[in-house]
Amino acid sequence: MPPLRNSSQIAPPSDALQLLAQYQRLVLIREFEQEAERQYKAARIGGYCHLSSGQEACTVGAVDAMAACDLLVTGYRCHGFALAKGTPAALVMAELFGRRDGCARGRGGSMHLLDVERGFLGGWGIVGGQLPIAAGLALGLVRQGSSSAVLCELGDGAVNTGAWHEALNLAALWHLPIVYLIINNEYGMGTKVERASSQPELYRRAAAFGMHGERVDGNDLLAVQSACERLLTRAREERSPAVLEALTYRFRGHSVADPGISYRSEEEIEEHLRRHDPILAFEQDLLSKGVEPQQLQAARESAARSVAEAVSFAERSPAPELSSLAEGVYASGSDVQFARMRLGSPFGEQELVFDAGLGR
Amino acid sequence: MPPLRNSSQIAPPSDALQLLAQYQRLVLIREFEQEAERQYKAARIGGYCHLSSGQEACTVGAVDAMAACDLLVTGYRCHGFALAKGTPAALVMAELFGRRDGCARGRGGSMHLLDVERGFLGGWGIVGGQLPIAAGLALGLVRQGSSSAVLCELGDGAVNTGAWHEALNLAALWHLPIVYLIINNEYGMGTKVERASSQPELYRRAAAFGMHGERVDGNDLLAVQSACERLLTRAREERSPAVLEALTYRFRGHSVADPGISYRSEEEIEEHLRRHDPILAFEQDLLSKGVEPQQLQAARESAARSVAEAVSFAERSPAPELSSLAEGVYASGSDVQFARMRLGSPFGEQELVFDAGLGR
Amino acid sequence: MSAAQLDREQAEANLTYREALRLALREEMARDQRVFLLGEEVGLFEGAYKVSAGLLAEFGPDRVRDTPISEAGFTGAGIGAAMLGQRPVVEIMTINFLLIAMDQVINHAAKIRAMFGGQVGCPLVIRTPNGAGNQLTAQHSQCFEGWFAGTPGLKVVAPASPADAKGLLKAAIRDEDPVLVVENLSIYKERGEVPLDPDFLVPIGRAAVAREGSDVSIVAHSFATVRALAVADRLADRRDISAEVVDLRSLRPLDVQTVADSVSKTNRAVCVEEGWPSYGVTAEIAARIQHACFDDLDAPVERVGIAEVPLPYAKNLELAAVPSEDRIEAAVLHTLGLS
Amino acid sequence: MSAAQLDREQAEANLTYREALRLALREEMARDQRVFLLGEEVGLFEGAYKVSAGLLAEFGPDRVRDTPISEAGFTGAGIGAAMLGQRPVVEIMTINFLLIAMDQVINHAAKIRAMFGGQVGCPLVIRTPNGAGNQLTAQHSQCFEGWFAGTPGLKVVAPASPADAKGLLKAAIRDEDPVLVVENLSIYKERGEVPLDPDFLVPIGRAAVAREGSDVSIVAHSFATVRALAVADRLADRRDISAEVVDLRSLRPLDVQTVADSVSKTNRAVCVEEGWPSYGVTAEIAARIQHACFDDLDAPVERVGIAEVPLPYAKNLELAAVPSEDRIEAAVLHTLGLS
Ligand SMILES: Cc1ncc(C[n+]2csc(CCOP(=O)(O)OP(=O)(O)O)c2C)c(N)n1
Ligand SMILES: Cc1ncc(C[n+]2csc(CCOP(=O)(O)OP(=O)(O)O)c2C)c(N)n1
Ligand SMILES: [Mg+2]
Ligand SMILES: [Mg+2]
Repeated sequence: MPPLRNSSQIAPPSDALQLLAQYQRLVLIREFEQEAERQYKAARIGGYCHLSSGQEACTVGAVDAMAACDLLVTGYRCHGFALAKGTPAALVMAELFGRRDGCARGRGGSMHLLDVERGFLGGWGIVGGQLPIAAGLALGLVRQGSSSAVLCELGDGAVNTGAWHEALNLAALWHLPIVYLIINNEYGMGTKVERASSQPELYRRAAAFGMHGERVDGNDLLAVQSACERLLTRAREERSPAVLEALTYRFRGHSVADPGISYRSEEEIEEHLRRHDPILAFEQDLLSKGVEPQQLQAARESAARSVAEAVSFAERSPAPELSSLAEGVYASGSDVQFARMRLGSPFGEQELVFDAGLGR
Repeated sequence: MPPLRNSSQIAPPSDALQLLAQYQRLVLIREFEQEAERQYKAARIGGYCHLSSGQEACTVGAVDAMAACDLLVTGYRCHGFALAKGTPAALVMAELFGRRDGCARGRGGSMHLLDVERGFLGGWGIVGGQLPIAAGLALGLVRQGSSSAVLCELGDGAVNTGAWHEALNLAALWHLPIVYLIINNEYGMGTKVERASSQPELYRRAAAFGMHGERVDGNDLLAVQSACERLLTRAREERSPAVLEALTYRFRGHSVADPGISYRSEEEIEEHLRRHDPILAFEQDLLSKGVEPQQLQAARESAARSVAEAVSFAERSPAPELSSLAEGVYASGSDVQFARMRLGSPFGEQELVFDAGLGR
Repeated sequence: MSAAQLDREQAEANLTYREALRLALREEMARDQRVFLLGEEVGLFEGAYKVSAGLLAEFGPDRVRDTPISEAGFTGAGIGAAMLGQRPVVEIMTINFLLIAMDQVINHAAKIRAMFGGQVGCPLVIRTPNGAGNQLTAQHSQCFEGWFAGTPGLKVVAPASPADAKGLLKAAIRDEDPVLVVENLSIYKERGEVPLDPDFLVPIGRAAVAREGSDVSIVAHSFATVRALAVADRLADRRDISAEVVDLRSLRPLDVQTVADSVSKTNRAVCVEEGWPSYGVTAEIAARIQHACFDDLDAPVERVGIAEVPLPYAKNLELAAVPSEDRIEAAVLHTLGLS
Repeated sequence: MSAAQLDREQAEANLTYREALRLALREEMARDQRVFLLGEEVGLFEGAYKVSAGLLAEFGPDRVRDTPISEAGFTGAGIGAAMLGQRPVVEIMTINFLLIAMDQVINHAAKIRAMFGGQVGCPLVIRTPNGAGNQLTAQHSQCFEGWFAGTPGLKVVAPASPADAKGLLKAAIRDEDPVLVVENLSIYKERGEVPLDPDFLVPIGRAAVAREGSDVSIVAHSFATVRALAVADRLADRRDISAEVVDLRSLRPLDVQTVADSVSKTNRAVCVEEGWPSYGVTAEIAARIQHACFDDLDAPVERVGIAEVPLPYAKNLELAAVPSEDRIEAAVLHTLGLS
């Protein structure tokens, strides 16, 4: 394995304020997800709920490498991405609660967050499914004459899907402005990378498309940010796609339903918690750069406040109206097209779908 | 591009008799397909009909590298493979005619030839679809405790399918005894390799799986045979899968319905016909090794006779009985399971499927 | 409106189904820069079935994009581009290969608008021919349109005539939702009068009474409609039976109203499809008819489809398998108690 | 036969559906070396839904194979191994992901025997759960079994009880053809008496009258059967209505006979499914009933399914969407003219 780039080798440190803002988002994500787990256990959040504890640095680093006009697409482990992008924690929590004010209007839940305004186009749940779509977004940008790029997150497990292969081949053939960010957290559910990928140095698979690929220490926020920035710039300016593999670790189970200890040792987890917690590392870095401990403390408190406020906002947000069940399935105006399907429609559909106002 | 291996660099020449036998199969394939095209135009053959003119050397070379116990799987351009394997031309022609004595009983046609006895497990029509199945055959061999290997043919176009990626990753992870033979004839229908593959040196894609890959001159029968033999032996002995890319050229259109000249110049085709006809090259080789021109002539005549006999056999073979329409859809004994689906079945199905004897 | 304009808008040309589709593509590409084509062999090769002939020359490689053999990849690329408001028209060479993109279509395109709370759309068109009857054998002779028609979030149309081919494809391209346009291998060469008005559209969700009649309703779509019309001619000529032919045209939304009106009038129905009938399109149509017309039906709804086997290559077996005019006629006679 | 033997063969245990499936796998793996499992997380993780718990430890990694996330790849691998006479049991984590392997299942597994003239078979089993109701949202809440049931060359079973789960999975593994075994997320934890006889099989192609009744037939499969039984209880208790519940168990072959016998007796039918009804399983069942029981029906066949929307996350919307007991009961009352 080639030596990983790390932040000390790269760009001069950003100024302290900016670093503090990043720190604040790191702890916001951690706090938010701890709260989400509590709420899940209290049955106020349902479905699948995947936490990104341990992966906060590569999440924030990658997002902060994006230009405002760039687009973001991710898999289902996306709380951190929305929060890093600046989607208010309240809207994310309301989504997890399945409420009307959720960022996906209570339709998407944990896996399908969205923030069109901030260029975050989802939150997708089929492993690998977002990869061709992200290529299409990049194609759409090119066709619009935009000079933006797409950042597409995927897990180490997604690198074994056919969709990976088809999407990356297209991205390379068509010179699409896209960076595929592999968050290699060592596991896809209970399967270690080496047991799933015949080429476990995942970034090397870029070569199959004549594409640039590289690895970065995913626990080093600034290293991720710097690499990602460089590749996004290249994508925008040279229309060159690339793969960036960020090495990190998932502290928690695959989802909150998985204790996460049947396929790896507790020692392994503890070792990572102790030595590779990206938030602790970033704290050390900040302290060494002269940031005061009180400033960190203030950031943590502010994060905790945001989370508490998010919960109370989510609690107050109403559930979607039952009559809206069929809303948003089709574009407005489609009810005319569907009007003649009504007669003789199966029981239930008629009442629930059509009377609920399809296409309104 | 690394220099291609060629036959002069490799193994001592096989003896003249064996070479003559190979020559005879080369010309048999060429003759057979010319006749098939005539019969197609006379509307005695229908469906899609893909000729392999220009690709005979890599076909015969690869097949002759197989041990008797090895299994062969190919795409839809498979006349040559069946003939090279020794399936009687009569049974292949009868299949193209859709007759009862066809090697797939008139069910498969040109794309779905089969010869279980000789280890040829089809003739598959979905580009890339055979690749995971071939891996599964290799897995089946391993589970049976057999020491055989699988040879799986695919076209240059198939290297861009998701199935390629998923299949090769599995083959590498599971150490399956399989050689994937890419017949790179420069085109997938009208699309030149460079327009479809972001890595046009296709064998290099093996590296994405930590797998060995190499290229060979596909117009050099002995070079193909030698490389393929080496890789099949390795597959059997070391349980190591590999990719072999054979560079060749498709003289004719994609299928007999395609004139084959709208996406490439006639000069390009003529150049290949003149300078890279693998049969001419093999002839020269044989003559230089002391084979007599009359022997070649005799082989050609024998091939022509086989083809003529094949046609007359196919003509005499009866069409499948109408009452056999639903035969072979399910294993025998399934009619009991289906007996209660009969009542109230849609009109037509009842008469045609059930009365025709499903499961018999 | 000037007389010349009026003339132009009412002008028709005798075109093949293939030409009508091509005209629809040309007109929409000329009208809207956001419309572009992608698929295997759509450009230099001019389409496996030549629907896109001439379009690469006219619009260039940015708007007519050849793709590798990667149905999931380029369908997904179409979805992404559509999410940004582009109007991609994806050609899948035949519907058999659409299975490779199934996850992209069903789990992605169909879900986007609802799953994200109505905040993003996916105005994607997928064009693809279905059908058996050319000895293309088991892997290349199928009809899967019912599966897509059963998927909320998608719309599915299946024109049976050149005019509908033009009008429905154009309506699909202008639609804000993902639409599957099911073409048919055997109809590509059929001719008919096609309106030349560039704003001629056939509305999605409307069936057509393709032929009026009073004794029995034959309900069909795609190539089965062509067969049904021939059968109706035959029944009129030889048997003095007056068959009404309802061409569904849209499978989702399904125009149950037009079907029910027809059956309420004729009191008998035969549903025909080119695919396997069990769990097929005719199952839905028969179920809807028995529900909507329970008191009007004089006989059970009959269904005719292809034999429930993977399609065999041999011509005689294939001919026996397809829902031939003879088999449709027999079903009509049966429902009339004449068999 | 000894008394002890007889005892063993008649012994039953109270097991969950999950445990019954596991027992079937264990017994068949012990019986036949050719049986092996493959799929994502089936080994070390013991199955996403723990069906295969303990099997890696018992049978080792050659017979319990974890795979990468490559549904097309490992389903295809199962097909190839089956062609050589192995008995692969492929687990697809949920039926939603089966779409990625659609081409392998429909264009390959289903075709092999017929396409090659009956000379090779494909004794493959694919196990996968379907179903909504756990707030899993649009991409993870689907029922596609009707699509497979409409494909000649495949067989499809969908057990609704622990005993049937054991008996049908075992029958599937012993079958010579590709069989899709549709499990269900909500039933995994349901309990029931399960025969311990290692040769206990439930024949493929036989529906069961899960509860006898005389006023109306409720025809269902998978989790809809569980709901239907609860509704039948409720109707008996509260309304003195006697509902017969027919559990289809097999979708292909479909036991039309048992359904028709039931409806001929009750003269009314409500078909229920967990998926979207339009073009769904209930379409086929209703179409068959109207055909087989035309003269016996006193009312149109009713259908109940999930609302025709991509499943929303919010719990209240999801509850409104699923074919709840209330909605099934309402349909029954409606068909009896009581609503
Ligand atoms: C196509 C598909 N197959 C299976 C699943 C079930 N599944 C959800 S997450 C997951 C593991 C993904 O691992 P990885 O890509 O490493 O992402 P991570 O969970 O580590 O973020 C699996 C198998 C799925 N969602 N989609
Ligand atoms: C999945 C799929 N997509 C499209 C097709 C239609 N098709 C048949 S052959 C072919 C080209 C294949 O090219 P290549 O792999 O190079 O093989 P060759 O024809 O050159 O032997 C295409 C696109 C198909 N059969 N399967
Ligand atoms: Mg991972
Ligand atoms: Mg080729």
